Amino acid sequence: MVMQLSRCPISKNQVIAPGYFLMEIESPEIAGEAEPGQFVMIKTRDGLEPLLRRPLSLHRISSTSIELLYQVIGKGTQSLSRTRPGEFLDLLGPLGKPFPLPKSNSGSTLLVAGGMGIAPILALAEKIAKRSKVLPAPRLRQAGKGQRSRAPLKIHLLYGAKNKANLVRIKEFQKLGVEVKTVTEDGSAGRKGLATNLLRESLVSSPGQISAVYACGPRPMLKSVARIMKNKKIPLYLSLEEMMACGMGACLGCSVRAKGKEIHYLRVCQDGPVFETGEIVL
Amino acid sequence: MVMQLSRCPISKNQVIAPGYFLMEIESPEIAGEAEPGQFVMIKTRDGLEPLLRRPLSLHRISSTSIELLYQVIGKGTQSLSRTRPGEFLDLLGPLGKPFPLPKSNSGSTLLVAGGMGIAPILALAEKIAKRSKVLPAPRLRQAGKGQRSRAPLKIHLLYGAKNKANLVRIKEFQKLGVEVKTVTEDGSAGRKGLATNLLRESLVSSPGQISAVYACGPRPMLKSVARIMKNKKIPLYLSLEEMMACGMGACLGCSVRAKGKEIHYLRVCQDGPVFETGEIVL
Amino acid sequence: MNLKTKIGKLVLQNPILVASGCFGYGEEYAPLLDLSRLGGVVTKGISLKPRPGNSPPRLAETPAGLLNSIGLENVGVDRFVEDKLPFLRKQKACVIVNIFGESLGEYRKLAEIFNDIDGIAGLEINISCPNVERGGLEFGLKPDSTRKVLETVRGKTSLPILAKLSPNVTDIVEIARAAMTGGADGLTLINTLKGMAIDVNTRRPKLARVIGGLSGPAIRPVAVRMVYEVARKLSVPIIGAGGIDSTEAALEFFIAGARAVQIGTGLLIDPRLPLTIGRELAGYLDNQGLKDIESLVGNMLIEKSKRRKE
Amino acid sequence: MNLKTKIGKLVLQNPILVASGCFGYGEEYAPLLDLSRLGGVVTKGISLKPRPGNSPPRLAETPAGLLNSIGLENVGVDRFVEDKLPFLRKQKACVIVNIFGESLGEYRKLAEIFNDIDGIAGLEINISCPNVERGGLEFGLKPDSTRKVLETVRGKTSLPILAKLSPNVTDIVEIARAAMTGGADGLTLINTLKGMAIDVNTRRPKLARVIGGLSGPAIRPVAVRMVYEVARKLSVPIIGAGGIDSTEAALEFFIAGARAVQIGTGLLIDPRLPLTIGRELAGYLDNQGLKDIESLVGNMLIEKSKRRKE
Ligand SMILES: Cc1cc2nc3c(=O)[nH]c(=O)nc-3n(C[C@H](O)[C@H](O)[C@H](O)COP(=O)(O)OP(=O)(O)OC[C@H]3O[C@@H](n4cnc5c(N)ncnc54)[C@H](O)[C@@H]3O)c2cc1C
Ligand SMILES: Cc1cc2nc3c(=O)[nH]c(=O)nc-3n(C[C@H](O)[C@H](O)[C@H](O)COP(=O)(O)OP(=O)(O)OC[C@H]3O[C@@H](n4cnc5c(N)ncnc54)[C@H](O)[C@@H]3O)c2cc1C
Ligand SMILES: Cc1cc2nc3c(=O)[nH]c(=O)nc-3n(C[C@H](O)[C@H](O)[C@H](O)COP(=O)(O)O)c2cc1C
Ligand SMILES: Cc1cc2nc3c(=O)[nH]c(=O)nc-3n(C[C@H](O)[C@H](O)[C@H](O)COP(=O)(O)O)c2cc1C
Ligand code: FES
Ligand code: FES
Repeated sequence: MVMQLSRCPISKNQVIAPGYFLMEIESPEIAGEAEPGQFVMIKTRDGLEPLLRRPLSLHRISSTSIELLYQVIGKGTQSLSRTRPGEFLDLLGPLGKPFPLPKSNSGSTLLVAGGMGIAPILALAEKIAKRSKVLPAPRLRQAGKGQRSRAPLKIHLLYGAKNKANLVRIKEFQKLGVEVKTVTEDGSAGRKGLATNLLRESLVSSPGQISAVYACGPRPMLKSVARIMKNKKIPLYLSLEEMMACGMGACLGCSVRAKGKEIHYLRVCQDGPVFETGEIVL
Repeated sequence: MVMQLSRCPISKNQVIAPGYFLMEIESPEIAGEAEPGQFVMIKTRDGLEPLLRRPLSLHRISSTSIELLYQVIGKGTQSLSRTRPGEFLDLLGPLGKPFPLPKSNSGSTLLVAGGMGIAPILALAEKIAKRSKVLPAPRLRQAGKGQRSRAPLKIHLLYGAKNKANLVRIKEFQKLGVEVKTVTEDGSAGRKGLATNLLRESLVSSPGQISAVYACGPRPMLKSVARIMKNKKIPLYLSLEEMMACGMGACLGCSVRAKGKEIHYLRVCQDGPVFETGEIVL
Repeated sequence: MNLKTKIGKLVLQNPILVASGCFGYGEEYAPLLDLSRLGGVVTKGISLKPRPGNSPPRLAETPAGLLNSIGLENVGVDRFVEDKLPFLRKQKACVIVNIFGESLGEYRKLAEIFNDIDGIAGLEINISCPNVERGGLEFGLKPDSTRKVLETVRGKTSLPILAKLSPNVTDIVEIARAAMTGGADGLTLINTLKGMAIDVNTRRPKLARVIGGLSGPAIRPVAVRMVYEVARKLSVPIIGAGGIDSTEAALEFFIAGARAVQIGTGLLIDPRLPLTIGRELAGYLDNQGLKDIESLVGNMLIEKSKRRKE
Repeated sequence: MNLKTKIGKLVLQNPILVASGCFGYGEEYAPLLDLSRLGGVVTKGISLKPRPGNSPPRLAETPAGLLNSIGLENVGVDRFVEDKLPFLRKQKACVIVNIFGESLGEYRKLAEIFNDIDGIAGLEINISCPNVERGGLEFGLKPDSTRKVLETVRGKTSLPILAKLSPNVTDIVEIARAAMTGGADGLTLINTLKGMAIDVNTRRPKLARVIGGLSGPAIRPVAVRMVYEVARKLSVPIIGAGGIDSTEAALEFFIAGARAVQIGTGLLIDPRLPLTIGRELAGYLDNQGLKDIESLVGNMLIEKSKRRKE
């Protein structure tokens, strides 16, 4: 995993929903090294405003470019939203630890996304889907059947957002064969509720074995997911956010408390942003 | 003289020479009050970079808009140069004391400009030229002749710049009937030399009476002009620049020493930017 | 929404004031904003004799900050009272006169003079100007001299007095305590931080006087911290200042413990900022379900477990 | 161009160092920049025992500044020597170890330990961290305790020692003098200013610990001023730090009187900044017709008439 520091050209930067932008940046160097779950630190504008780089997850990784999905929040994302194709951005990445892939290639994998937490989840879904096409599913109990009839890994997206407009990129998941379930907080699309409601239901209704659960979203959602999954013996991976300065483990600014009696902190940028639920105190 | 604080639309912002921009801003309110020699304070960009407004002279005044001529120097002028027609700028103005017009409407008026000092000089030339068309020139010694043959006020521009590219707006002066003489420091256009060389020559060669001399340019040029004009009993008006914060006389930041034994300061923004040579110590 | 606030016995119709030195004597800004709508107008620092101020250049821009070395240029108390005060009174401004002396005697004299003059709401005692050779900052750096200046002024006036403190000290709480002991009704926190900048092309300092006072958004975290430290340790009325350039910035000061704020550099950039903040402040209180300024002052939420670690 | 510089007996191949706490133990940045090309690597503050640091959030952005309250999280001296130092040595970095103690005894112990270890160019004595409960800043606020810490360390090591001073003091010259009297070979000026920021929507402090240390361009005018004040009053070797984000910014420190500079926050934003500055520094010296760093240090041009007024 070699990180790069370079100025890369923007090839796309478009609104995909009110306040939501999809950006594509050409960078064979970063794309070549990147894994789902990792992120980049972007200097959104030269100068002091804002001062620090901004972390954004890899939303999609191709062989020569990366895609970012971001919401306009403050100065940094605002000035990002004003950049145009052809302009260059100063990028540092890929950074952080990627999502570990499900150990098993059969059963179900649940992806839980809340709001902008959807961003890194698409890259993950793509990677899992790709692998499940390449690797054969393990033999089922009724051995002897052809490859075709083996039950392949099934990916479920459990996706909650504030409202209909904030549910984005659903088609991209569906193209991958992901089964998408959505809820909104205001009921403007799908049922009214939270992504965690969907998780609870899925645990009950899910047919085969659940190979892993991945979650990305606001801290309260992650806490709730961790609570629901407690003692379930299913690997649970959480992608965290924390205020960052260096993004590469040097400043110790982005801490999250590690599990254990002694107070001890991990760095979200370097030890994460993806953690197994047992590693950290949310 | 009522100053305005308002957001005004840009109607033009174009390069007229390398690093030189001509901007037109629609503002009947400011244009209606403005006089040559005055300036506006512009917030060149929202936010902290740069923090302060930037002072720019009125380069031209029409009934509904003002023109600014500026050189890209640092952050402020850089971000100005990136604005586009249709965008709005936050303007405060008109500010400061205007150029007093020549008392006499005959003879010659000399306008001495060094570098960007040309900016306020065009507005002044336009105003003098306009007045000299409206007011009859005073009777010459040979009375009885028709209006036509009266010797009108003659405006001379003595203009020095670093090089050819930096000599701008000459045609606009010529259209007004101004006699333009130019020099450049590197000899790339006109003769090699300084605007003050032209001034010295004009004092010798000038035909009629010199009604007034106006100068705008770098401090060393102004000093030199003041030295040349000393004891000549010709009104000399100098337009000064100083670092400014409020631009309206409140912060006392833009001081220039007043003539006199006791130490006493005047405010360039409010008591100037145009001073008579006797008022200040350069 | 009622925005009234009290600094000791000084009652202000609203908590948004303009800071000393950034509003002249009110004349320049009057065409742009109605002085009677400000919480208060703090005048440019007034001394016994007129002062010419320092050599130019007196200003330099720094990252999110402004360096100044005006040096308390002012018309002196006589001309102020004769030429400047009548205008402020006519505008119905709530006038707080910022005074500055080079010696205890000068502070005493100034206090006496203003005690006899009508139309003044209070005095702000400047013991924190970094831009003068004698007096000014010298007094404000030690608790002892701070107390003495305040006692001196207190002895000569029944007007409300505010001590304007310098951030260039090791322990702001100690100085604040001394000012209150000396008889201040409240504190203005903070004046400028000492700073300098150099033009590396000419290798000359950007200010003729080399060192000046740093103001503007850059210093806000220091100012908010000092307000918080003093408010938490002493229960005294505080007017916050330092880098207020928006309603959010002003709110930080209230939440940290200030009962009013002053706007300096922010005003030089946006002359109407005080009115904008006044308007938006009311909206904020509404949104937060707070009924007045009082209920916002010092109302910062901290998790107990974390507070322990401070 | 020869960029060699000397801080007392500490000889640096060039004057651009990375500041403590912004470069970890060098491992993270090594893929991006060749550590052997830096003037020096100042390590994260090392204490006797490992420290977990403060609760998050530990960072907040402010206008042109960064607030941090890391709280000296570090692996402790044993693990540093065993796990971290070998890497730095292998990279051929000029290692300056920043040490921090809660008591004189801890400083003494740390000095002893490092005195016996190879591959260290010097020690930087941190008596200026605002983010810890005991020790740290406490020592650096008074001349007396400053001197004592330095004496203690001096007594136990023959390594060059730098005292890293706090800007949160009334008189930096007094503290600087005490540090030199105590036996420092040079001074690092400055550590962070104490500051805080509040999220007005939640009414919570942006840092869990409420108050943190302010760094970045916002504080540069204060840092340059302190370097200038100390350099002018005492003739001592100074390493400047505070808000260096460009070659121009670094130059301000040299012209003010620093013989070397450290880059902290600037590095977090642009990891290659130290190398860029090193390169451009040589060009600047050429342009100004200066033959080396030495001839730039303190070489500020002031008009005599104006200097008088300072
Ligand atoms: C590992 C990681 C991955 C992320 N991926 C995405 C993504 O794919 N899409 C997306 O829309 N958002 C993502 N975020 C959040 C995104 O970084 C913030 O929304 C963005 O930094 C806001 O900056 P701003 O200047 O627009 O807003 P500001 O007004 O400056 O900040 C608003 C809030 O954003 C957070 N924030 C600001 N600066 C930082 C910083 N340097 N580091 C971390 N948080 C910060 C803070 O909580 C702050 O209060 C990610 C964050 C992290 C830590
Ligand atoms: C009354 C007046 C009228 C002017 N008219 C014109 C004009 O018509 N056309 C034109 O090109 N230039 C004019 N100038 C100069 C112009 O204001 C500066 O070039 C501009 O402010 C530079 O800003 P910057 O951010 O681009 O550069 P910076 O890098 O910020 O500054 C470069 C230099 O510009 C000067 N400067 C910066 N800020 C200010 C300020 N707030 N007030 C005064 N000077 C400042 C300083 O000397 C500084 O060192 C005028 C200046 C004054 C005082
Ligand atoms: C140009 C200028 C002049 C000032 N003059 C004075 C003064 O005369 N008396 C005083 O007490 N403070 C003076 N100050 C300090 C301000 O009143 C204020 O305390 C400080 O600038 C911090 O607030 P700000 O960041 O909002 O400007 C001056 C500040 C500036 C920028
Ligand atoms: C995240 C962070 C951590 C820091 N940790 C330390 C430290 O451990 N020891 C120390 O002496 N200074 C520490 N500092 C202070 C810096 O070394 C430096 O003195 C200060 O930040 C000013 O320089 P800058 O503006 O270039 O960052 C830290 C600064 C930051 C921003
Ligand atoms: S952001 Fe610096 S360690 Fe994580
Ligand atoms: S710029 Fe404020 S008085 Fe002139």
